[in-house]
Amino acid sequence: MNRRSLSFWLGAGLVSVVVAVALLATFWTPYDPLKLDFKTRLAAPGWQHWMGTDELGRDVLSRLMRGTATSIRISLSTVFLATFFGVLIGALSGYLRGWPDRILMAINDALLAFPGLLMALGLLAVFGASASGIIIALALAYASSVVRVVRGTVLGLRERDFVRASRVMGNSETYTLLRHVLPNCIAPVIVMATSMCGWIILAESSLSFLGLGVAPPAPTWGNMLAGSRSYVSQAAWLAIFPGLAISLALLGINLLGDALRDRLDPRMRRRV
Amino acid sequence: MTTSPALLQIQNLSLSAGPDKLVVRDASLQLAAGEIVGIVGESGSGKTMLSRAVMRLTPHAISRSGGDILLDGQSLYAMNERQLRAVRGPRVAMVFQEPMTSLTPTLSIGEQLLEGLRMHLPQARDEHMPRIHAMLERVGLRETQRILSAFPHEFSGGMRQRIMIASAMLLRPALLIADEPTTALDAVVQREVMEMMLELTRENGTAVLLISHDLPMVARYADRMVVMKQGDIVETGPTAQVLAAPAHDYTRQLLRTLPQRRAPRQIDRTAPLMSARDLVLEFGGRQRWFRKGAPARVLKGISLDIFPGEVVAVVGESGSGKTTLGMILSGLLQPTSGSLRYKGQPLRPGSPGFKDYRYNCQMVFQDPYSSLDPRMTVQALVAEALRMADGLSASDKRERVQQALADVGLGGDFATRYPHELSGGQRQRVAIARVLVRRPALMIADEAVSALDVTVRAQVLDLLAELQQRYGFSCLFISHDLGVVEQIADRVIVVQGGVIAEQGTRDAVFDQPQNPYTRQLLDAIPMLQATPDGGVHLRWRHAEDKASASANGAACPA
Amino acid sequence: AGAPDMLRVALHADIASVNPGVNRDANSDMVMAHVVEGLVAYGEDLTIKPMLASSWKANDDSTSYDFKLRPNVRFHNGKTLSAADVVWNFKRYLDPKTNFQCINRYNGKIGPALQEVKAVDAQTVRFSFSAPAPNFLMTLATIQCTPWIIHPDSVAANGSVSQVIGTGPYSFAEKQTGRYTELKRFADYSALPGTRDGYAGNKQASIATLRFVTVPDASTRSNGVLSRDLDVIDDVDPDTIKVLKDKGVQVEVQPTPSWVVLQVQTEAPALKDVRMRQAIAKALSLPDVAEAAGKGLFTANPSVISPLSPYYDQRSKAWPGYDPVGASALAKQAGYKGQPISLLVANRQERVQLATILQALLGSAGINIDIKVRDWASQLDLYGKGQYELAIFAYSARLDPLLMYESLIGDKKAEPTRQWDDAQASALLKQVAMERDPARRKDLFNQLHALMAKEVPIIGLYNLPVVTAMAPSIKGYKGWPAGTHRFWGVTRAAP
Amino acid sequence: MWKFAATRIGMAIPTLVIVALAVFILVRLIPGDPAALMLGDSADAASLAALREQLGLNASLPTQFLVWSGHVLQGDLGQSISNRQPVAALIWQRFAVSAQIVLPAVLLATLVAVPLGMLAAWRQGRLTDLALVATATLLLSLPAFWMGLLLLMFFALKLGWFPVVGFVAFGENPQQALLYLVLPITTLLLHEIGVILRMTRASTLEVLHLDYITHARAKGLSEMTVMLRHAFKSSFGPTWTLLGLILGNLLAGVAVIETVFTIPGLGRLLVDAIFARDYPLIQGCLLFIASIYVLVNLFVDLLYPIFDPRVAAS
Ligand SMILES: Nc1ncnc2c1ncn2[C@@H]1O[C@H](COP(=O)(O)OP(=O)(O)OP(=O)(O)O)[C@@H](O)[C@H]1O
Ligand SMILES: Nc1ncnc2c1ncn2[C@@H]1O[C@H](COP(=O)(O)OP(=O)(O)OP(=O)(O)O)[C@@H](O)[C@H]1O
Ligand SMILES: [Mg+2]
Ligand SMILES: [Mg+2]
Repeated sequence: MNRRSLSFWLGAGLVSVVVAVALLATFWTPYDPLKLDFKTRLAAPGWQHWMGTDELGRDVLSRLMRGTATSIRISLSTVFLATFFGVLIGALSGYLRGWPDRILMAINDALLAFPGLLMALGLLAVFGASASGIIIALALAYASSVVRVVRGTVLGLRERDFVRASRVMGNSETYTLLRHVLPNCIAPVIVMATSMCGWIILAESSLSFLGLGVAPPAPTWGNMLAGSRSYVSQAAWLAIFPGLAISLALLGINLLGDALRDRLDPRMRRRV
Repeated sequence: MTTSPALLQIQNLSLSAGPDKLVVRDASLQLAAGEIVGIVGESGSGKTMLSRAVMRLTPHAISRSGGDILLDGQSLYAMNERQLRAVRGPRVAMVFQEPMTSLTPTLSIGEQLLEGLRMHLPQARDEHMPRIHAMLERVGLRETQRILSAFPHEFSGGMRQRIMIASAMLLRPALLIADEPTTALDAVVQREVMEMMLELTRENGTAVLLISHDLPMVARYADRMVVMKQGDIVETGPTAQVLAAPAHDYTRQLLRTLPQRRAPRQIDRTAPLMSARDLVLEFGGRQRWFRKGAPARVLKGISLDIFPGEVVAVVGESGSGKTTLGMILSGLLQPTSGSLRYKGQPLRPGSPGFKDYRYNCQMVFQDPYSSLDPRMTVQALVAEALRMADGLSASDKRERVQQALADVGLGGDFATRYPHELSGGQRQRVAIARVLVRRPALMIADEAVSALDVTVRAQVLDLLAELQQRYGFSCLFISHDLGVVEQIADRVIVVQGGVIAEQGTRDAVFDQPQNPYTRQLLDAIPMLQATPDGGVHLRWRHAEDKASASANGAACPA
Repeated sequence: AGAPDMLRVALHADIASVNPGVNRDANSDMVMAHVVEGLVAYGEDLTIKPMLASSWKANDDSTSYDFKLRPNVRFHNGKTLSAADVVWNFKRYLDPKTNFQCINRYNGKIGPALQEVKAVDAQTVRFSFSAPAPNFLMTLATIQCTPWIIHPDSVAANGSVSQVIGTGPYSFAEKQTGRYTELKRFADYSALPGTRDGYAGNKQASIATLRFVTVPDASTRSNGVLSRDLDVIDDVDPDTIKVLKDKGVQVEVQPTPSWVVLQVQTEAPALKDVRMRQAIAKALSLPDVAEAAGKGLFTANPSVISPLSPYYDQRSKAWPGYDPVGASALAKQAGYKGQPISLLVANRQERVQLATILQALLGSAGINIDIKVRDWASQLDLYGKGQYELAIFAYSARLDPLLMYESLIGDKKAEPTRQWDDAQASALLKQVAMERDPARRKDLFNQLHALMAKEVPIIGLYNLPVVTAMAPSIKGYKGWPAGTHRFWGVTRAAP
Repeated sequence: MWKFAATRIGMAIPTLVIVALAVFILVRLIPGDPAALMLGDSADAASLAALREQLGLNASLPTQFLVWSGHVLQGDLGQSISNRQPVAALIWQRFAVSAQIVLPAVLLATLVAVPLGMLAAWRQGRLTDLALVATATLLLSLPAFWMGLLLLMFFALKLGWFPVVGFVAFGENPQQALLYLVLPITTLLLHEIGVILRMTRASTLEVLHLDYITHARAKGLSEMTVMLRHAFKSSFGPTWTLLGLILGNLLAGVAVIETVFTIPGLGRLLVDAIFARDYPLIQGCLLFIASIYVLVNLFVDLLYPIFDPRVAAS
């Protein structure tokens, strides 16, 4: 097996495990991930609790599983929002050019130069430390880079002959944009979206560390990892398992993203 | 034929791209010192791979599955990296097709020329610079000092190709591999570069392996020629002999497809379908924040008429504004000044005739790769052109699409394929079908066949002629391939630097050119003319050039 | 590591400023208490002791006080303290331009107005009030509201204070924002005789340099004391105490009156019914909450009166008993149908943990809690507007129950931060505010508590101790009920 | 070049205006009141009102904005609410600190990751490549606060090589400063190595299948020469642009690392300012950060022709 398919299968395998766990956790976990048990606080991994318990006696495995679902949900919704609006604005901006482009780009550059943290804080204050606040904040932060990529691609596509051909045929600009330009932005967008999935899991974790993460008691990989810091010398398992989960998921997503990029690269497909 | 011992011997070489995919099959070829051998053949027949193998520079995916290559009697496949590096450069050098991408964009010309000398002749340091200057002057470049500190992007394609040749010849190699060295250049420049290259190799006694799909060029310069098809060498022999009496079917087919002048047609030139007056186009320069850049005037007042059913060819040097003219006529660009009339009516968006014009005036783009949306099937691509067609029912439309696809020879399962599943010729046919399905009044074809290999090009040209016969549309045919123009045009327009240098009927322009530039263009490359016994012979368009051609020592069996 | 004559103390944030009483926060109060002193101060037993004043006398109706200053007290610039300096200070604090944070406690907006401050002689200052001011001493000693005595040279012409000159055992050396604030021992400090006693008593310093280092991250703080890069850290998480002790670090747990509560918005529709509030109180087993949150370090206390206070007795323990079954029954009677009640909490790990615990306990009595995490500034904003249902809140240590009751009881319309809007309570508060006799005060405070246990306008959870960890070489550190650090009297054993 | 720079700066002005306006509105939309924060739980309505008046928070928003932008145009960013120091001085001081971490970290990361990325591309599909890519991904997947904690626990606590807490400015004592800077720089470095390595690998792969690389090989040059002379510069172009974005973001965005290692940098200043609702400080920081972002990327673009002379032409 060559590397390309090796990394594809490795990536796909890791990602499917993560998705499977997330699905499973929505209706079954070994314990109730929110149930406190003061008698078994900070129990080491063992037969009862495979990954030990945390400072409030909750089962780490169950929390990790439920956290998978939340983290994946946050990650996917953010990516979806960022991509949707990023593509919309990027495509409009690149396709219309002129004044609309300049205005949109000035706003976009402002967003890019704007630390995501302030945005997160603002939204946290408005929406509370909730998944939706984080999703909106991160989506805003990441949409601006999608805008850049898409706009660049669209500017390139505009000069491609098939877009010109559509205009010569007498198709309207809207039709051309929707039918010919947007579908051809998919490859770079998918590649970006896969890397974004990983960044967002990490960003949520850093936000949790600064106290801006998803509100407890709902577990996410990020807030589990961030919360484990105080217990690192007495209860290393609190950090190891979420850390491992993040690393493996990211490895999977990145490998898959690389493989997808290779597959979607038009130059790879061009040869008959 | 030469009697000196073989410089290069390719012995039963097979190259494969995977377990059972042979790219080159059992190829044998000999090359003597100072000899020029041309390789021709269809696209994808393994010409490039064979020549790369001589440098042991095939892509990773390609491996040798049998045979050997000997240089001066030594097996290249027995050499280690060090020994190979001693061969690359001083013994065998290479000139690539695409001058744009063959020079490293980030290094100055001086650095790129110097590094080969430094690597292979470290002892003669003082000689390096004089040798480079001499070589640059030899390939016809002035101001050599300035050139050395410049970067590749500062040069035109022709200049770049000269630099490439200078770089290859600096070390006076025994063998020069030239893989389609002039495809990207216009006819005049093509000739200059080829002449210069061959003169230089002759001076140094360098053997040349010349790969090209341009038959007249190979015929003109090569001592011997090799014909390849699907990885096999199907024929090899002295050029004159192969051309005069081709032995293999494929070779015959190749020669048959050469463009030929057809009898002039009767065109009714009373009311022009489309006419342009005094077209001027300026590109506004880059719009800057504070002021505009100086405008570049690309078209400087062009007037032309296209009559119903007529094929008007536009030829001219690269950058003279041909594509720009096509885009204005198809409505993609607004002229800075000047007017367009369609069926006698001035054209303005929204004017009564505009819808008719938009529907009936269509363009085929130069690049078949880029003019089809890679995400649509052939069927969808063609059907899209009928989206605007009023008064056609869905089933009518379906029928028209089927008909158009059948017309261009893409019936059956082609309809459900995607562009990347088609060959270049098939793609170009889709682009044509997309225009024809509308039964347009005017088709603007920008270099519609120049990306295709000889056989496919012939198919497409025949198809066009047949369809034009059937549907009777007019055509503005932009091309730098004079052979093709000669075959299909009713009238020819020669543009130079944004103005019309000369225009007239095909026969007038080709036989009695008035303008010096037109003559230069026509005289750059000889043409091949079929002989009754199935072969061809080389013929110059204007007799007075024959003398100079033979003086250059070209093989000229006529 | 560390120079033997320097003590490095971790603070979780920079001190607000070196302008005492004006631009202040808890950290700057603590640091500045080493530099400046007031006329009087709280002792360890939470009674008021002499500091710069050696004695005082009030007239019968508490409208006039005479303070005798201690002789030969030196400022850091070598000048001697005089009555004129004290008068200058009070003039400055009473000037609205100074922005003294507690000006309202002196200008008549809260309590009686301080009408005149004048030097009777070089060592005596007289304070006159418009109305009886029985709690004047208490206000003077209250750490957040002390009019600290600084030398007039501290204040630049434009009113700013950058180089504060006080009389304390340490003088201000430098402040590097984001890094540290450094104090140097004052060689000419005139210490009181006797031993250390709260913010009063003998404050002779022994360590030459105090450096208050800003270390925002809790893990870094404990790692810092383990690596001996820090000598003293506080805010130690109860869970890490064992780890620290195992590595030889000394840990001091000092109970304080600082009070963690579950605020209940009595105006909220869901909580208007007293039975609902009682249900919530009954659903919480306070000892369990204290145990779960404090891992054995916290003392459950439903009352405003801290167990450390002289006013605390058996009666202060009155509270609806733990009874989850009774709680759900009561809630049902109050018309509660399981709709979620929001619980506002700041985004700090231990607060959120507490919220989780409360959510679990209330949940088992059928009361559905929705945790809302906000940053501290937002919570304070909502608190200021009274916009919450339940909220976790910590009141900083108020050394006298009166101050605590004063900030709880009042008209919610006028002051939304008030928790307890009740005529009977207001009447009792008025009464105790005018009372000087300790026994009578004790009685009144406990009457207020009994009323609170019935009305449940707020649910006290526990008193928060100050947990301090120190390098083994540090000797002589001792906490006190006010919960602030004192580094006079602290020494470092030679390594 | 100067004209280009002037044009770019001109184009950045609308961006900066949008940033300023957005920040101004956003920070005031966020609930919270600096006056209430300063007074804490002992605040009463009267002192709150007085403090708000004193801080100028009672004026109408447009007035506040006009006053503020007027001052900014005169180069005065105002005074911090929470510690009464001039905002400009604070920012500058803290920025100098952040730069001491970010610049060496990004520089070192580039020095390490670019050769490794090119190596991975050169060995594409081999074990070396897979190992390098996997390592880079793992480095990317450890959040900075964890990486920092692990380094602290091991190198500072266990081995005692470095101090755990504190910071010494480079100007004060270079040797000491180095000791304090090693771990934070390493934390950042490890993360950026992952990012840059992946980028370099990708852009080198793009270059390696171009004709001029084959042409260089056909001249008989060694693989080393081909990679360093012919592949490096063109493949470094995209990485160079990425470096600009990274630098622009990091100079303001290392709050997490600054918190873990107690470094008084710009990131922490901003976080603290946000938590304290220190409006002038937040506004000043963000305006500064946006300007830095613009300047860094301008600088990157100006130097880009060094790596790719084609760019200078257009
Ligand atoms: N890297 C590669 N991996 C696999 N197959 C390849 C690779 N490069 C070329 N081939 C295949 O090898 C065959 C010969 O290619 P080659 O480039 O030698 O053709 P050619 O005769 O030079 O054609 P053209 O005239 O179009 O340049 C083609 O079928 C091509 O698809
Ligand atoms: N968008 C543009 N902006 C500025 N100049 C342009 C633009 N497009 C084309 N040009 C210039 O206009 C001139 C004519 O270009 P055009 O493409 O029409 O030439 P052409 O005759 O089709 O050349 P070729 O034979 O190489 O295709 C060229 O010098 C080109 O550099
Ligand atoms: Mg080829
Ligand atoms: Mg053209």
